[in-house]
Order: sequence, then structure tokens, then C-alpha cells
Amino acid sequence: MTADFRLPAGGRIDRDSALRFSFNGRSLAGRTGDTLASALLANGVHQTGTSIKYGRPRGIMAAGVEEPNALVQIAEPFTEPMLTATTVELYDGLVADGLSGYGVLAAEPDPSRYDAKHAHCDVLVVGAGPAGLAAALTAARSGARVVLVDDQSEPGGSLLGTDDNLDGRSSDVWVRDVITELDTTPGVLRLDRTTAFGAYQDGFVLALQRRTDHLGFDAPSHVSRHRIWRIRAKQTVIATGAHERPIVFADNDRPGILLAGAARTYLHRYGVQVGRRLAVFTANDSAYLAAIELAEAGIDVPVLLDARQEVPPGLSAECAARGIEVHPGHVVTGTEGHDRLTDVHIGPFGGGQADTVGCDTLLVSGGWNPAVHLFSQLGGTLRYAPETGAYVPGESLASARVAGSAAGTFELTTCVEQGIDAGRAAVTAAGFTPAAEARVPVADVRAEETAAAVLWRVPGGADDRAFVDLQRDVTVSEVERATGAGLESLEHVKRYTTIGTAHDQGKTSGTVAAGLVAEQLGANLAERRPTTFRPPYTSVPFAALGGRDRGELYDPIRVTALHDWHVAQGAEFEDVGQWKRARHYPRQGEDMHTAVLRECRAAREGVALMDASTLGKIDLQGPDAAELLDMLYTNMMSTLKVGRIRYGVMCGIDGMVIDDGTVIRLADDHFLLTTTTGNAAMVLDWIEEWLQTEWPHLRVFATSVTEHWVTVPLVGPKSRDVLAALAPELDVSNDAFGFMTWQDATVAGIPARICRISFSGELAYEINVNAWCGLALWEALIEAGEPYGITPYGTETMHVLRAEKGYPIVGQDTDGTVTPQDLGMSWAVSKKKTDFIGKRSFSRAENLRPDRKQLVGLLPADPSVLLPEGGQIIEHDHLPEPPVRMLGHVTSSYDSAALGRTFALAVLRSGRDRIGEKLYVTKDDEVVAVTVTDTVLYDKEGARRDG
Amino acid sequence: MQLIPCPWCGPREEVEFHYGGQAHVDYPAEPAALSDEEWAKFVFFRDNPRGPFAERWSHAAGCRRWFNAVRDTRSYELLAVYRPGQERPVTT
Amino acid sequence: MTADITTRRTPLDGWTSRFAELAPAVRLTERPFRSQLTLRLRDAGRAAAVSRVLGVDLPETPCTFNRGAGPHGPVEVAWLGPDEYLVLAQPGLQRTLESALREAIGGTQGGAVVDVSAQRTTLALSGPRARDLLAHGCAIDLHPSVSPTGTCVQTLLAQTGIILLVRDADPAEFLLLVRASFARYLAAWLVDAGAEYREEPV
Amino acid sequence: MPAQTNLPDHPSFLWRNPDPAKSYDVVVVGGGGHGLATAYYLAAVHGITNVAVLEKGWLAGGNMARNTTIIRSNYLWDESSGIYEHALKLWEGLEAELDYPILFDQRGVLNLAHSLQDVRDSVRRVNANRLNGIDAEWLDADAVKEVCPIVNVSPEVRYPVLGATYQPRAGIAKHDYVAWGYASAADRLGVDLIQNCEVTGIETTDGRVTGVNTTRGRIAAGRVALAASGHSSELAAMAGVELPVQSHPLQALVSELLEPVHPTVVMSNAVHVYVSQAHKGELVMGAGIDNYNGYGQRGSFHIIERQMSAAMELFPIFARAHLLRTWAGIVDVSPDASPIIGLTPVDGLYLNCGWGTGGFKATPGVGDCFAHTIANDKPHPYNEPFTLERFTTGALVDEHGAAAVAH
Repeated sequence: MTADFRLPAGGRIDRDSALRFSFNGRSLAGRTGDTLASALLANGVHQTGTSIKYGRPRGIMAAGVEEPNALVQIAEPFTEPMLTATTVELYDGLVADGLSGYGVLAAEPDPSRYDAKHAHCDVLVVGAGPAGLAAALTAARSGARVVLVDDQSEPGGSLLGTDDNLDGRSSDVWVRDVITELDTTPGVLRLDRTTAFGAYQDGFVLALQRRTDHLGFDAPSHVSRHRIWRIRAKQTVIATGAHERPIVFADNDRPGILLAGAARTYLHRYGVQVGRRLAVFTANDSAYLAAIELAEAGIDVPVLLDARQEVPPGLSAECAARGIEVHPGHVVTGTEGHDRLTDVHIGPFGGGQADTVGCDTLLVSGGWNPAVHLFSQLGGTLRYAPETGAYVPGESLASARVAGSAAGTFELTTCVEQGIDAGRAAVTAAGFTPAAEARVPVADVRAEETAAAVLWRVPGGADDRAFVDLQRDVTVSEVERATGAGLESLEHVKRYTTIGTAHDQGKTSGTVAAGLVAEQLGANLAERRPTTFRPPYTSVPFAALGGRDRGELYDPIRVTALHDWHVAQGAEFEDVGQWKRARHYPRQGEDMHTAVLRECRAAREGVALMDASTLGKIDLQGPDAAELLDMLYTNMMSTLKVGRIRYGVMCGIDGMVIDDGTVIRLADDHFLLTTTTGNAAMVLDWIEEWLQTEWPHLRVFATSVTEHWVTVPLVGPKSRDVLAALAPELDVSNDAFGFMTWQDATVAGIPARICRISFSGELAYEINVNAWCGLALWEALIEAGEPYGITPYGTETMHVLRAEKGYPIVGQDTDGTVTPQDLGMSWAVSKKKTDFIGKRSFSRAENLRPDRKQLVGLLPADPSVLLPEGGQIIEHDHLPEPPVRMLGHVTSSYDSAALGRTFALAVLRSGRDRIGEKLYVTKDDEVVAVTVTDTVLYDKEGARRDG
Repeated sequence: MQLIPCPWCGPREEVEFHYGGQAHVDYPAEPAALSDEEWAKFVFFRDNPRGPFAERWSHAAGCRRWFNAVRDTRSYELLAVYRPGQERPVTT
Repeated sequence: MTADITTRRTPLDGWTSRFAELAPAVRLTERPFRSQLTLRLRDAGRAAAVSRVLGVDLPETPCTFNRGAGPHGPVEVAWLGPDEYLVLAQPGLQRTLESALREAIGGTQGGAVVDVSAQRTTLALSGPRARDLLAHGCAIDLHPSVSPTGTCVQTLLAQTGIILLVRDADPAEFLLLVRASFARYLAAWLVDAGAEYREEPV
Repeated sequence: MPAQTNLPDHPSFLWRNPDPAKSYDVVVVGGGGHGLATAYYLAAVHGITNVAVLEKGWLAGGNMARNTTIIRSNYLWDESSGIYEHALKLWEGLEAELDYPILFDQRGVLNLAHSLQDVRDSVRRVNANRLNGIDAEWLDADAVKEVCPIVNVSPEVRYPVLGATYQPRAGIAKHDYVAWGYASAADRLGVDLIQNCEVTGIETTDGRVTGVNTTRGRIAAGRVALAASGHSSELAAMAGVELPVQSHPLQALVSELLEPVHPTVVMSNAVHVYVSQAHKGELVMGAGIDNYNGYGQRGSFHIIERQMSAAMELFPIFARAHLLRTWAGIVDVSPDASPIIGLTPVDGLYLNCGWGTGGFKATPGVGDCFAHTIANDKPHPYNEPFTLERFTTGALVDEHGAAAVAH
């Protein structure tokens, strides 16, 4: 069919435009202002695809987001699955295909930008239809900050789809006047093509703005395609309109069967006639307007079937005047046609003389469901209105009110009035004085004449072809089968049948299904709990929600002041939390293993340095600082002398190690703590929590200074020489500057704090300078160390060096189930202190077990075999059939330059009692023999630390 | 995105806050004097009501101050916020 | 051997040209090497002494800052918590201020003073689109009626903590303080956020 | 080819809707997956058929209806892998046992590693699993790509995929089908499934449970078994039993139906997302739990936004998939992220809670072991380690500290 269904005049499309597009392989033409659906209908195309389960032809049924059938896949400009043809704005070059239920994802990454923006307002109005515009205008005139969002390409809402007049003029004029005033009022933000999809407490509303989709191939790449608006409103006016609901009857799914209101929209907004010969089937007054207006447009409308015995007299007369036969008490009992409707079977409601009407289009109206989604999301209760068969908002919420047809009001003047009232109430609640009473424009539309009837379905037909949920292909029979299976809850029926779970989330089927279930169970809908709506109201692309938090912005990359130097030297990096840390510095041709052996050798035999700036640093000041430290650490810190440094372990209240580090006493009442890289924030929070919530009497202040300092351990037997060269005024001798002491000095002209601590067992100086001077210090050290072959090393070498000395790393050798005693650190657990955090847990039964896992060293029998970290320790020299008893696991494993062999640290049941035992570690599908040793494998006497 | 009223900074988005669980659970004066059962109660057992709950929050991304709040765990509505050391206010 | 002081580096060393791409919609510059001190005041009676050192009163209202000039030149003092302030001053004054303030508060009995000059770096942000740029990642309402000149909030911008000072609400001029290790992330985020304002006529 | 155009039909009869009797041998409180499975095994294995399952809403309408249906048993500790593997073995025969098409699909689960410590922990877990007789493999990034070609294993991403653990026998099932399979099988064996029946009190006499008060009247009970996930604290308190669990919202979401792209299940703790493609074709995703206590069956949307960023990092082709529906369950989380199953200080009152995010996958195992515990007044060996007393002795089964693979 290539007939032209575009009417010669009317509609809001640009008749001078000519857009080419392709649908299901057919090249077609449309106009700017069309949706894909209106353009298809203008070309006489109703069928868009076939149904998911039964493969039945399906066509466009609605004109908005409630569309259950016309799902399309966009192929060009970029693959996008599952949009509704009724919401895709047409652009030149669009290539789309109808879907039968399954979308297809692109094979290549999406090049578009997505972003988010916050907006704040006194009054948010959702929906720019008559009620929303009236509310927004009222609020704006009151001086409130207003955000008005609307999901269409232009404001007007339902007015776009009617020919209603306001104050005797086309409603266009009223809309234009309101918009002009809003757009020139300061503090008003108006967003078109923006769907509020989620409403949350505290006035938080999320909206998706489609910013460039309608531009098609011309969309600029630097502008975000979609934007998530995070709107924070003091008051919200929900003016989201209503969705028309169909009536279910046999073969109600054929292309050519549309909602009556949709046909009006296609007529008035797009200048499209949806068919040549139309029948109308309704149970309320609104569809009469479709019949009358379409007939006025010159379309043949032979019959209107009204399920009600009593029909509206005025409207019926108007129909009669236009040659439309109104059949009171009549219904559609079935239809004929394949790709397109050809005939409608009609008959009196309840049976009787049947007839058939030839027509290519059938318009249906079962009433209107207010779009109460946002109201329900906010926790607003819904009430079943038996007179209209719809769920309507119950009592209004403190910060959200509903106006217009979303509130169940369908008369235009009343909708505008409600909008004004809602706007006034909202600004008042937001603390403004409402502007002087706005005049309500008078709509010259027909008032409802006869009460609507609630009709879910036409009984007595072929229920297995009477579709309730068209997208899921669920029929009346299946609903009956569900209730027959013993299901009484609508939620169960939905799950049994899948009703309401498709792309449209039941916008046209939900209430009908509820009604049918109630009917079948003989229940009263008003007494049954309505469905709670959950976000999103309409579907939202994943990428829009991901926004700009992708790629390098996915998560902050934290770097030290020396980062660029590491990069320039070709360092390989390791992610440690959000930090990038240099893992090793491979030279030409080196793999990590070779590089690390070289770096280790330098540290043990010459001099090496690393960037340890990521260590957490906390400044602690106050008369009670020492008392606090005694509670935080397992060991005694109050006895630490000024000028000295102590290693400390921190436990949680459960007695498990949570962090370790050093404590430097700067003065009686002034300490500096270091934490592990990953736990810096946690430890500061931990301190604040205890200080503020448990021990506010302690006079201590804690301040993070992590990034204020660059920290460089200078390590190795030659470190003293290098430091001496750069700090001529400092006596670097062991007597003057002993182990576990600190001194302030000038290094390379930079004020520095130097700590004699060592995480490698070697003579070492940890030099701390203001981070601005970090690079200067580093470069000076490299230069001064050059004669000694100074070598930068990374975290991998650091790990090897410390493991050779048996120093555990919290988080690697511990896992939240390890106590200080397990680590062999009973020496760091004070016996004198009456209490510290975790102490009480040490005496629980489990902590006293002799077979706890303890940190030990492991030496593979074959010194060239590297044990896998994570390898499990067993007693068997082979892998027996499972289950196999596990004694512990390898936590750290390295090849050691200093030892000339591989070694590992492990936690092992009764580990310290097993020293000397031969055990086995799993490696792939084999086991490796190991000997259990003490944790300290290098320089057991500690002879090297003083150089 | 809920707003939580920091007693000092005013309402801020919930992502700025750190949750600290039940309020008014004091660290025992003398842990050593407690039985294992009593100690376990302190370490692991917290109320878990469906309804108003006095709990601790810290304005982690703001002023870094801990405070207490009574929040309804059904509606998530904050019924009161108050400073550490203050009595739990009566909420309705 | 002495390192050349000119080799001092700020966290956003080298970003000037990328920031320049944002102009004229947004002007973004790093204010390097400013003296920054955390001041904790246990003894509120010492506030007057502190004011004398700085020439500026400590802000009493949460989420504000005071600016002015005193013996140590122009300073800004920001409220960070009920007993916590951040003192911002010209470069090179951190040691002088540290001792002066410590004396003013009466040592650790009265509170604490910590030099945190290199802990955070400072960005100045202005231009017709400055507020829009922040709105992409900052949930605070920066409308002049809500956040007037003198506002100081600690909050999140994208995924990093910031201290935001409204130096001028209209025309907008903000200072952003960010932890040094997050500075590049924030800079990259801001430059990226500005992508669509670049080609806008102003 | 669509994933599976037509799901198998449910049977034309599921269950009776009886009014509660005056008295039952066993009253199971909670008509979710665990409660229904427990009732089924009580009847099928132990011959105890005078059983009622009391559900305050509709059957399986709580977490059972709200989870992402991942089934796996590759837990670190012997205690956990014991009960989860027991469950997995039961899953493997469940369709036949219940005579219900539960759509159990062993498509494998990948747990991605993004840091060196992730790798260590993963290898540790793989080794432990294998020694416990559980199928487990460590895959490098290339092998991950082979199992799931749409995962972005480029080293250029913020947190590159360094490898993954893989359990081939793991997979997914269709939650409603599982619950209804248990429900209808229990119903056939004479168990009364009573809906819209909220327990308002638990009666005890001399330290022994005697019955429950409900919104549908008092019901006498010889034994009462609690299987109410997020509502366990409230229920246990009715009998004076305190629990160390906290209830939190856990959110999940689905996309529209899509042609098959995702052959397995991918979980990533480091970037906080887990994803599978359900039988019908929708992408099903979950993230971490909301951090505050909550009974609202809703969480904070920023968690979902973050989850989307994470999903896009791992699966760039998801960019234009659409979020269709979000929801939340209420999970009860214990201090060591392991469940509590067993006896209580009240005679005849049995406890099953604290499953956190692990409840669905354990369903058959819990049902079997809990039924055994109730029938014999003694824990099944598989749930022996999961006592309430472990919090006093310190014998925790610390699945979040060590294993750090939730869900």
C-alpha cells in the first residue's frame, strides 16, 4: 500500500519539509514534525511487525508512550533496540525496522555523549498540557523558580491532539501565549523532549531529556545526546495526563485497530487520517469526538458502537448529522482481516442480532487511565474509581499534587482550573504569595453527557484470541487459566501470564487485567490493592544513566605528586584502591620478574627509593592524644618518647586486624600516624567516630595530611651516603639518628621530616617533604644517588623486601579473620593496658583455639618453583579425591634475589607449631612440597637495619 | 536521592553521608567485666526495627560530624536529627 | 646540593592550556601554592585572638566564609565544622601563620593548627557558564538566592570531595578546593563537562 | 534466534487456597522460596504433612520475586561451600523432583578480578573450591573473553579485567517457577499454603512454642519455623529472641527483551555489578546493597546509576539497552555475611535468616537442611556451623571479610 493518507491541510507538521526514511526495508517519505508512527500512517502503513508468541500481525495502536505494539529497532544513524514508533521523532535518513519482541544491541561502542545536570526549583511541573501550563504560569507569576518538563517535542499536551478552542480561539494561541510568558519570566526552566521517569522523596525527580535524537545524522557530537536531569523541587505538580484504555474483544489485535484518542492526535497534530472507512467502539463519550472530527475531515465513519444502552444525546445527534450511525448497547464481537482489518463483527451487548461492517479501521475507547505513575512512585495511594474504571490519586501528598486528567478530570476548563489551583497551592507551600487569581480560559468543548460505562471485555467471544496484553500476547483465556490454577493475587496472575511486564509495562493492559481478574474471582476492584508503580515511567537508556562516569572518569584516578616522573620512566602501574601506584620500572627488554630482581638487589646491596606518598597520614593534636592512641592501637603508644617512632596494629572491636602503621611522636601532645594506602580514609573515619560518638571528652583533633606530604623511603646500605650528601647539616650516623627516631632537616634545600623506619630490613630513611617539593626532592635523590646506582622501585619490590623480613601486609596477608596474635605479633599487643579496641574479643573461645591459622613462611622444596598466591596448603603429597582438608593458604609468594630462591608467606593452622614440617601447596592440578618456616627469612638478626 | 538534614550544614544529598547503624549503643565501660554473651551482644547485635529507628550518621563529605537521627525504616523519612550526647527526641 | 625552588610543582601543573579551551564560557585557573591551615578551636573564647591574627572574624554561620585582610595580608577563613576552620592566605605564610595561630588558640589545650597547604589545590572558576558547569556534578543549589556571596560548602563534585567558596554570586566566581590526588580527576572532569559550552557564543 | 520465545506454561492447577486449620504440627512463617521448600521437604522427606506455610502477602512475593536468580556454590569457606554445593546438587535434580519446569540453566558464572588482590583472593577460592569437590577454574582475561565475548577485557579501562573465577555448573533458574514448583508440590502433599496471613505474635509456654497469632486468627503449632528473610528480626523478637541481623534494601533491574548477547553470568565486586540475560531475553542486573537499614522495598536511584556506569565499563555494547523496571527486596544481613540456621533458645522455634544476598541460590539446600533441623530438633550437618552461638564464640564464617564475593 502506498496510498497517501496525509490530509491536504492541518496538523503541526512542516509541509515544506521532505524527509526520507526507511522502514522494514521500504523507502518512505515524511515531514518534519512527524513521529515515525505518524509518518508510517501517512504512508498507509499500519502493520509494524508480528507478535512475540503467536506471530500475529500487529500495528500502531496509540500515539504516545503507551503504545503496546509498534516497537521498532533503529538501524541508522546508530543501532538502538526497542523504541516505540510513536515516540521516535522522524528525521532524514532514519532507518528502522519493526520488532517482534526482541531488540538488537549494537556490536560497536556507542559514540554519543551522555550527561547529567542538577536543577533546583520551588515548583516542578511535569507535563505541559493544559493543567501543567496553567500550573507553571501561576507559579512563575508568583515569583517562584519553576521547572516545567514535558516529554513531547513541543508544549501543549493533549491540546496538540484536539481542535479544542479556549476563549473562542484555537488552543494553540493560548499555549503560545503561556509559553511566551514563561520563556520571558526569569527563574523558569522549560525542558521539552524531557520525560520525568522517576519521582522520589524530598522532591527529587529524575527526567530524561532527549537532546539530539530528533536531529538524526546532524546531531552534534559535542552535545550530549541524552541528559539526566536531577531535579530537586520544593513542590511538584504532576500534570501528566491520561492514557486511553482499550476494550478487549476477539481478534482485537489486528493492524487498523487503534485507540480513539490516538486517531484524533494523528488527525490534528500530524494531519494524518488513520483509515478510509472507520468504525468506532466505545463505552464513554470521548470517542464520539474522534468519530465526529474524523467525519468532518471527510473520512467515512459509518458506525459508532456504544456499549451503553443510554447514549449521549447531543453527541449522538452530531453523529447522526454526519451520517454516523450510533448503535446503543452494541459491541464489537470480532474482527476479520490479516495484515489489516477488513471487517468488524458487531452485535448487541449480551447477544442478539449480529452484523458485520466492512471497514479498514476500528477506533476503540474503554475509558481513560490517569498517568498516576509518578504519584504512586512518591508513595501516593491510589483509589479505584468505579465510575470510570480507573485508578486515580487518593489523598494528595504534602509536596506533590496532581492536576488535570492525571487526577481523573477530563473536562478541559476544569483541567486548567485545577492547574491554576495546583500552581497556587504549590507556591504557597513553597513559601510564596500566589499571584493574583489568573483568569481561567473558557473552553468551548462539549461537556460529558452520559456517564461512562466500565467494560473490560466483550464476553462470549473467542477468548483465546482476545488479547489483554498485546505485547506479551496474553489473552483472556490465559487470565482465566491463571485464576483457575488457584491464583487470587493480581501479582501472581501477572507472573503466571507475564501481563504488564513488557516494554509498555502494562500502560494499556494493567487496569484491564486487574478488572478481568476481579471479574473472574467475583471480587470488588475497589477492595483490592492496586499495583505500585516503580521507576522508570518509560524506558531509559543504560548509557544515559551511566552518564559521563565512563572510561577515565568512571572512577577517580588518584595520583601522587611524582606520578608524571613514574610515567616518564616507563613504570608499570598497579591499581591500589583509586590510586595508581608504580609497580615496577622495567628497563628495555625486562619483564617484571627481571626488573623486580634488579630493584630488590639495588635495595639490598646499594640504594633504592620508592614513592610511598599514598600512605595515609593523620595529624593528631591534643592533650589526650596519647590516651586515644592507647585505645586505637593494640600496643602501648603513650609511653612513646618525643622524637621516636613506634609500629602499631589496629583492630576492630571483633579483635581482627584492620590496619597497621607507624606512630610518630612530634611532641607530648602531637602525633603523626601513618596508615596503609587503602585504609587511609577508613582509619581517619574510625578515629573520628570514636572521638565524636564514644569519647567526646578526649581533647584530640585529627586531620588528614596524606597529600600534604610526599613520602620517599630511601633504602639500602648506601642510603646514608646519599642522604648525607643532600643533608650536610644532618648527622646521619646511627648514634645521632637511631632506628625508629625522626628528625627535621633540610634535604636538598627542602625542609623535610626524616624517619628512620624500614619496611625492608635495610638501613632506610623515609623522607617527607611538602608535596609541592616532592619532585624536586626525588630528582635530587636520583642525582645524588647516581654514583651508587640508585634505583627506583615499585610496589612489587617493596612487597618482596618486606616479605623476606616476614612483615605482613594488611589486606594481603590478612583477610579480616586474622588477629595480631595470628600474625605472630603478640609483642605488639599490650598486656598492661586495661583496654583497647578489640582486646575483649581476644579471650573468646575461638580466639583461644590452638589450631588458629597463623602466619608462617614456606620454602618450596624446589627453590625455583614459585607458589601461587592463593594456593591452598594440604597434608597430602598428591591431590586425593575431594573433600580435602585445607590447612591454610599462601598469602604472598615471591622469587627472592637475596635468598636466591622462591619463598612464600602463608596462614596455616597451628602454623607456628608446624615449623619444620613438610606440607604441600596446590598448584594447578598438582601439589608442590614445601617446608614450613619462621616468617623472617632474611637477616634474622636484624643486623642490616643500621647499615 | 534522599536529603538528610545535617544538624550543622542543613539538608544534603544522602551520598554525602556515612551510615553508622543504631545509636545510643555505648562502648562498655569495662569490657573485661563482660561475659562472652554480653560482649557478643555489644559487638554484633543491633536493633532492626521496622519503623522509627534511632541511628547514627556522619556527614562524611561535608562537615565530617557524627549526629543521630530518628528515621522511619519503612518510609525512610527522617523524623528528627540531633547531636551526639542528646537524648532521643520524642517523635510521632 | 640544593633543589631549585622553581621546581615546585602544583598538582595541576601543565593544565593551563586545557583550561583555556573552556574560555570564554568558563574561566578556570589553578591558584597555586596558597597557604592553607586547618584550625580547630576547642576554646571558643580564643576566637577573638584568632581574629586579631588574621584580621578577619571566624565565620559563625555554618557553610560560610569570611574574607578580609589583616597583618598577614588578604585571607579567607572558611567554616568547615562546628569547631573547624580553613584559613586561606597568600603563598609562603604557612609557617608564620601556623605559629601565630597556635599561640592565639593557646596551644593544643585550645585546639589545633595544621599546615595543609599542599593537601588541597585551589581552582578559580568564573564566567557565564561557571554555574552550569558545576551543576553537572554538584547537587548544591548555587542560585544566588540560596548560595550568596560568602557561601562555603563542603560537598561532592562528581566523585570527589570539594570545598566550594562563592567569592561572588553575581557574576559568578567560585573557588574550588580539591584534594591534591584528586585534582587531575576533577580537572579532567571539568574540562570534559565544558565540552558543549566551548562553541557557544557568549 | 530469540532466547526462548515461549517459556513453558505453568500447570493449570497450582494450589488450593485453604483457610487456616486450628492447629498444625509445624507452622512455617514465610511463604517465600525458603519457607515453601522447607514445607515441601518436611512433607516429602520427613513425612510431616500437617504443615502450614503462613504468608503475609502473596506466595513468593518477597525476595523470591525480586532477586536476580544467580545460582552458584563457589564459596570460599568449607562451611559455606558445603551448604551451597548441597543446594546446587539439589538444583541439578530439582526439575524432575518437583515435576516443574524451573528452567535451571547451568550457563556458568564468572567472578571478575580487577586488582592484584582480587586475583589472589580468586585463586585462593578456586583452589579451595576444587579441594572441596566444587567445579572451579581460574581464567585469564583472554579466557574470560572466550567464555563471554562481550566483556571488555581491554587493559585501557579504568579497572581492567585481570581474570576471573569460573564455575561452569553455576547458572540461573526462573524464580517464580521454582517457588511455584515447591508450592504446588507441597500443596499436593497436603501442606496448607495460607496467604494474606500475617503473624502478629508467637506464643510460648514454659520456654516452648505453642502457636502463633495471625491476622487470620490463632493457630496452634507444635513447632514454628521462621523463614522470613528481612522480617526475621521482628518475628524472632515476638518470641523474645534477638538476632544479629540488619535489614537492607537490595535493588535490581531489567532491560527490555534483547536477542541473546550474554551467554553466561558475570559478577564483579570491584565495579559493583552483576549481569545475566534471562531466559526471555532481558538483561538482569543487580548491585551492592543500600547501606542503610530499610524495609521500604525501594532503594536509592544513585546506586542504579552507578551500576549502569559499571555495566558500561564491562559491557560497552549495553549502551543503548534500556532500563525498563527497577525494584528492591529487603535482605537480612548478618555480621559475617553468612546465614543463621538452626535451633533457638525457645524449644520448638527454629530460625533461618541472615542470608543476605545468597538466599535464592541456597533455596533447595536450605529447604532440605531446615526441614531436617525441624524434624529432628537437631541441625543437619550442613547447617551445624551456622548457629546463633557463633557470634558469642567468635567462630564466624566470614564470607565478606575473606571471600568478598557477595550475591
